[in-house]
Amino acid sequence: MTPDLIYGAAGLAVFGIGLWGAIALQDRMRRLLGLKLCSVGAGFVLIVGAWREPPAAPDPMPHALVITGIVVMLSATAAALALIRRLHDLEDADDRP
Amino acid sequence: MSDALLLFDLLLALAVVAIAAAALLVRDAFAMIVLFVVFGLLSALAWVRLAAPDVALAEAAIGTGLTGALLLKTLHHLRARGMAGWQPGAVAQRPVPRAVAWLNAGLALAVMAGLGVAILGSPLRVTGLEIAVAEAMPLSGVENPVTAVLLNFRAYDTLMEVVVLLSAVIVVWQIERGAGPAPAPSLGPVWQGFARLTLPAAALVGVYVLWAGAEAPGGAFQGGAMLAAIGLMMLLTGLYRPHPDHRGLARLLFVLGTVAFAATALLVAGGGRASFEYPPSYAKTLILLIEALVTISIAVTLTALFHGREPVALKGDLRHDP
Amino acid sequence: MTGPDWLTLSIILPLFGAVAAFILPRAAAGLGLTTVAATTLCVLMMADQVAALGAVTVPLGGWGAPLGIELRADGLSVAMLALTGMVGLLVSVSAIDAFAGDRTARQRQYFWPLWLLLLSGLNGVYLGTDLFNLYVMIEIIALAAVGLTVLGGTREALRAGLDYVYASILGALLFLLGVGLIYLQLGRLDFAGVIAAPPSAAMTAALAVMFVGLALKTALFPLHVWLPAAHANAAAPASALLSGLVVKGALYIVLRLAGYMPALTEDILTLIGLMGAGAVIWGGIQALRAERLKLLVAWSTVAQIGLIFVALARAGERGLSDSWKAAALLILAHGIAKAAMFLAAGRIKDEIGHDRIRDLDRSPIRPTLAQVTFALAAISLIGLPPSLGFIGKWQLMEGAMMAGYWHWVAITMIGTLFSVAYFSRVLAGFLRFDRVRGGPLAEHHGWSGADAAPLILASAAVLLGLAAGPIIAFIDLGAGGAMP
Amino acid sequence: MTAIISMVLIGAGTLFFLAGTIGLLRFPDLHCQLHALTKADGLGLTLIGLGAALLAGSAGDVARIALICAFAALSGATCGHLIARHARRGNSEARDV
Repeated sequence: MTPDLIYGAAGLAVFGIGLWGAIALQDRMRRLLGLKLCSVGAGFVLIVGAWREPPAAPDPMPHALVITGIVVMLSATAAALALIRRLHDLEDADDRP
Repeated sequence: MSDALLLFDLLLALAVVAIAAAALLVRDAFAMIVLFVVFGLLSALAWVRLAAPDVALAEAAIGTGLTGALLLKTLHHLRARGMAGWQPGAVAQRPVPRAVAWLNAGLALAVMAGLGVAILGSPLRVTGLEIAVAEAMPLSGVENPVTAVLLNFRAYDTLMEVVVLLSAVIVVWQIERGAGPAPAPSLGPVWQGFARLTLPAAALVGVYVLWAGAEAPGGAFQGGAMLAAIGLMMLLTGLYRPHPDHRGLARLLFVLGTVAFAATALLVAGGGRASFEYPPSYAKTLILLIEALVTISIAVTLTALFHGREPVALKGDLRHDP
Repeated sequence: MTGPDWLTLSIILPLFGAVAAFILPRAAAGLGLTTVAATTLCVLMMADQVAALGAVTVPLGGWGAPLGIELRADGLSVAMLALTGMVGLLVSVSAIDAFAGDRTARQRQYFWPLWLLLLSGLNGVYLGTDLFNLYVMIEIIALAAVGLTVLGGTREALRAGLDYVYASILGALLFLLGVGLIYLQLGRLDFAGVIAAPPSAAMTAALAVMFVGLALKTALFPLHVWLPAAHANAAAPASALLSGLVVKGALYIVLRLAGYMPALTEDILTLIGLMGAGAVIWGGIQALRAERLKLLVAWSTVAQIGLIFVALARAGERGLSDSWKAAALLILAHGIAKAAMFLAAGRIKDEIGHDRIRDLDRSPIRPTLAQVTFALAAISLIGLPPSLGFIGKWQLMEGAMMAGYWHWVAITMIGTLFSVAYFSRVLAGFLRFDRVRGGPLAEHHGWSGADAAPLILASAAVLLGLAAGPIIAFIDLGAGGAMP
Repeated sequence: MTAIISMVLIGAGTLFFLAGTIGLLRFPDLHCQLHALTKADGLGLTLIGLGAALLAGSAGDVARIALICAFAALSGATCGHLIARHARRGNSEARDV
């Protein structure tokens, strides 16, 4: 048992939970949250790939990739949330007599 | 000692997974967001444990902090408009049959288990690119390897990442055009005092994180996120109110980082050098310059993403955009 | 590398154009058209280089793979870039007309920056050789494409756009997970490293995850559910871009990876082929049932994409290195013809005022040129000679027959029959005049300068079949070497 | 000697956190939960900070720890206030925040 194994498994599990949320849930914000969990899960996999047994320094390349991934995911989240808000307004206006 | 650490790892990993599941399963939407923020912070902690402080900083500031703020803002918007007792699930188009739900869960489980088995069955722990990075570090112009990868070795990726942010703000403005102003939350005097007290400190921290990125964990994205937090606080306290006349300036600030980055990439080319190939003697100057401009763009863009709609004057909208 | 760096320019030029169009909304149309034209010029210069040298590689930052990122142009990339440039230019021309009025002022304002960002992302995908970079690029494409989908701002478009966002992000994240797993195995992400990797269960798993992600993005059956609504509810130029160009981005990555993956076995190829066959049949059935013209066209996209995957799978393991040529031809043919068809459908809808298929023959207005355009595009999509679509299908069937895979030949024939059936529903409406009520046909036949661009595109889709030989020779450039 | 004192301080701080968490889980309503959480956690963090400051190598580190404690106390208090305010308004006025 080493940390990379533990967190690698956790990352895959988080990705799986997110995947389930994104495909199985109905609520719009929750599906988006599922996708965000997937991105964190993928981040875990990359960071585990960078980890080395302590005296050795970690591989910086995956770290940079994950930072990029975080920013990309925030951008996608912002766009999706804007859609959710706008759609809610339109549907709300429709529901009113 | 290592046993204690191992126990810590196990507990933390377990907590991360459990809270991820809880966030999706909890009924109340507000609780969902709170659990998500806890999840994000614990993930960041795990990443510190895995010797990735830069990433942990980015995840805490951007992936959790700002994402959480965006989620809360959206929830507030949904609850304030119409459906007073809005709960997630209320918009469910059609109920999912139990069998389908279990099928989905089984599918996700099978996929992940399959991946896990396939990965375990193969040799792990190959050498990555750390040797190549270490060899090229003296030529990169900075001392923090992550910054070197982001701003020099893979500068093209990072430029495109800034472009992704720019695309996001364009898309958000496009989607929310014609939307009414969001109802502003009233946060009260204590909050105002808090904001006034912490704003200068936050500005200092943001600039420091940007500057430190050359040698220590930090950089343009983390620094930009800290500065964006100032923007959020100014929006929430009403210290700054977006005005239609500010749109031109806002657009300029959004694109500043992209333009500076891309222009530099093209201008350094020629004379046997490829695009993005900074001359080693100027590399540090160029990188810091690009980072500074990109940080400004990131901060403004993230603030705008939080604010949402483009500040245009709508009919009957004068109350909110005076 | 000799001469200017056309590769980087063709990615960064649209970026500057997008920025300029965003800052100066009033001049957006002019800036946009100029940028697309200039970018297409870059691609032509690049084509010249590639024709002379075989393949051009640019090590960005001077580091070289795997530390840095390399751009690489060979015959196939340039063919895709040329497709993007040609379709993009003509769609741009027709977009100027489509978004001309005051009513669409804000749509016009945002169309140009989004479309130019999309162009930058697409060009980046076609030139990219690094898996993570491809992930970033497909996210740019996804965001811009979502913006284009919801340009009209209607409730249906927004709903379709949201489904599209979810599918798109999930597809990209599955791709990212695959990228992470590959890094875990290989410690590098450039194509050369991935190709040289020894086959293993982990590599197969990683590639499978990436394939599922990309299949979600190209809407391969049964992951296609988001596509019809998204493509049918967008504004006409946006639909043309989405259906003609956007789905090709992820398709191209599949093609690139599939051509060189040692991990692909006969079973996986058969599975891909079966998914494609499912798309051909299901897309055909849905297109037959569609009530609206744009929805029919969108479902036909699902079917055609399925056919492209059949083309990938048809020759089996042995003939894989050859079968991508048929797939590439079909991609080019579909890109041009489908863009023309969506533009024509938009014109028909504008002139007649609706796009209900069963009422098409009741309109006193006859947008003749748009109808001719639609028919020409249909010829290429059905695969009648001498169109480019015909050559693609011919290549497909020839290869499958030589390999003795009669089932893929049968699927292709079934797909062709379906496409004849569903396009006839529309074409029959164009040709019948007896159900027009309220007197004779209107004086104005409902055509204008706006029909020129789609007509040129549709004609190209048919006539390029005559130049199939040179095209096949060109996409083969630089493919035989040690590098992909 | 310093090590023992700092261990004791950190241990005490952890206990306060534990108490606060138990309060969060066991107290009946939101205001009681806030009462438990904000006070106990504030004190707990300060104690841990003190303990860590004793172990710190340089004056700079001590200053940083002091800053962390100050800002955490500030934001903790503000958060508690905002949550309480939100809850009270949510009950009386119709869902303001």
